Amino acid sequence: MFGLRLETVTDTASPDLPPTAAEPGAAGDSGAGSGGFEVHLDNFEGPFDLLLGLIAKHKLDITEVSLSRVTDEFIAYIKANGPAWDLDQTSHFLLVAATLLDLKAARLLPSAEVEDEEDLALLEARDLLFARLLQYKAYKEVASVFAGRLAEESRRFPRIVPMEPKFAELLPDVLLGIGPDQFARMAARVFTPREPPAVEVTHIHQPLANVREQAEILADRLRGLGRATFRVLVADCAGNYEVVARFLALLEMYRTAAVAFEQDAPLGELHVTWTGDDEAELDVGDDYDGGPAGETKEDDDT
Amino acid sequence: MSADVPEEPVTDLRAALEAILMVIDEPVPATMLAQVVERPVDDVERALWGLSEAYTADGRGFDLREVAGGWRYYTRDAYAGVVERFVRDGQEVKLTQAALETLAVVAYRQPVSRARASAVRGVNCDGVMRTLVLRGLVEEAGAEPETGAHLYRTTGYFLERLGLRDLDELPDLSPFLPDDLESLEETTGDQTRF
Amino acid sequence: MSADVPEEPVTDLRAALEAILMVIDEPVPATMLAQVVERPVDDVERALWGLSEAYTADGRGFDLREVAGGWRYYTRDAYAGVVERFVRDGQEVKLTQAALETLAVVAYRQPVSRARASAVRGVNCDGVMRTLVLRGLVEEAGAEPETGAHLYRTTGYFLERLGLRDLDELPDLSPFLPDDLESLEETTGDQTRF
Repeated sequence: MFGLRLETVTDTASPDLPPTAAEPGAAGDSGAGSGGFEVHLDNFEGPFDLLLGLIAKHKLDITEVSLSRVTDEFIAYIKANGPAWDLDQTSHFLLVAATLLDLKAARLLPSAEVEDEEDLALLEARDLLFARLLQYKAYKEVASVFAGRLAEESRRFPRIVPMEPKFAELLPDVLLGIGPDQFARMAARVFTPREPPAVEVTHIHQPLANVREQAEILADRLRGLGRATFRVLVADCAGNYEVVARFLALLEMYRTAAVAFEQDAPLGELHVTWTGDDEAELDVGDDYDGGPAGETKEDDDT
Repeated sequence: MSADVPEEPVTDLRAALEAILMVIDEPVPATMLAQVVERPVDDVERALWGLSEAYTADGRGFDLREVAGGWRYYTRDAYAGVVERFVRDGQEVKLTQAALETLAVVAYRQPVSRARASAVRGVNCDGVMRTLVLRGLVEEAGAEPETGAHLYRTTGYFLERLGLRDLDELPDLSPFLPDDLESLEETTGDQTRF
Repeated sequence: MSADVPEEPVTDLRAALEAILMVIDEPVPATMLAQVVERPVDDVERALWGLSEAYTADGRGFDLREVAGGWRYYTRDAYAGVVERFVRDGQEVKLTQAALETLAVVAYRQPVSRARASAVRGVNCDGVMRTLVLRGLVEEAGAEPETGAHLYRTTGYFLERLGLRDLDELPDLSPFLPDDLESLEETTGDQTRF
């Protein structure tokens, strides 16, 4: 079922694949102007927001059919915006894109041909996507209720007026409960930033699967097998996230000519053949893993 | 207006409450008021509601409301235009869509971690959460035992800003949600994100 | 009381004045009120007296009075007793952690604006600052020249409560601070807010 995904990738210029496009160098030739239809939808708050926006744009309900109808636009949006995004944003979108493509692929397939296990996994992925979409929609609707209330409430001002002096004098003495030293200690704590300002966001969210690690696993396996189908290569993945990471790892390896792809039919099984060096260290950049981009950059695309 | 309606007299209890409410600078619960005036809470609550309704019926420029667990005077929204010029703190900055959505997730899921909130929205919300904390709408509420991740909850100021008595007054979310959300919860808990 | 007296209706002008008077924290002259509501001073004064008389006739717990050339709500003398009881018993005597921390920021950074104090603590502290002023621990100390924001400093009462003779006796912070905080000082000073 990843055949379609690869096809989508290879049908267009391969450097425009969103994660690769996140490299600073690739931004110039990215797919924004690559013709076809353009998506005039700005500032989406993540993949669910975008999906809802697209579905609403076509005046559709949230169904499997409508999902498959907006899949292309969803991908186009990622391609158009990819260069401006960081890895974190991109990965959220990619995960949804992966499911959308799977669903669309499944709709094109004669249903009998789908094997049970995959079928089940796909149904699960679909249900999960629906549930999350509906969940997000619920919060979005409630957020607009919040906005309304905030606006309404901002027109009412509470009485916050100091007490008349004759009453203020009656207030019991304040109990600080601490002495000067403790007071100073507390002040020092308040003045000390809780987290150094320089570190922040990047490492708070650790990707659940590391592309480089996945590449090592794949290389290891392919050195032994020589050739395998993608399905076999991802059979032991713990979750969607890992499947995607492994797929990205394969694309990276393809870029450095460590593997070759073969696919008989557009939706057929994807065969991966090891073409790399059996001894040399694997050359896979770590730009997927949230490290500072730009160190191991090589734009020598095949 | 009240000219032709026989108005309920301002009882001594009501007047005493009016006097106290005039000196407070934060919402005061009916129970606390009841203690001070030495009357049953029920009587006090009835008197407070009575006052509030009378102010509204008379079209007064102020309003008595129960917000964030307590009672306090507010100006009536119709007069926001003239009042604004006297209010020192000025206008609140409007929240972004991202902030509103994150606030909604925190409100209904509290206490909730940033990772969980990010998962619901499909977007990293670390920066937005910081903004909400800075605005005083959200505060830290301990850590998740398993992961050590900070948890967040809404504040009393959040209730004030939304004009809610308490969290029970949040609009019901269930009509919008899929039926099997419970099971979904489990999956997202494991995966952290989609 | 008003039950049998045909009451004068609350006109729009009166309601607007009620709304303004509810939020002002010092007496406001009728001329200023007239400007804001865009009505002749005579009309405004008549409305203010009308309100004041109606409040008295209705036996309300508050009173509208002109004192030293300005109008302001006061509690009615008859209810001073219950208000006093509320003030003595009802309020918390111990400062909250938030109030203590804000007090610490003011003590070591005075004079300081609320925005600056909020930035240091990473939390909005407008409400807390008001409490500190009300409690007499902190007082206003002019305005920041560039922004016009109010500045705050600690009071003699604060020193008294902490058992100090003057501010020089505040313990030095440096032993408690990490080494590189000097440079940090500079940055937070510039930023004021995030």
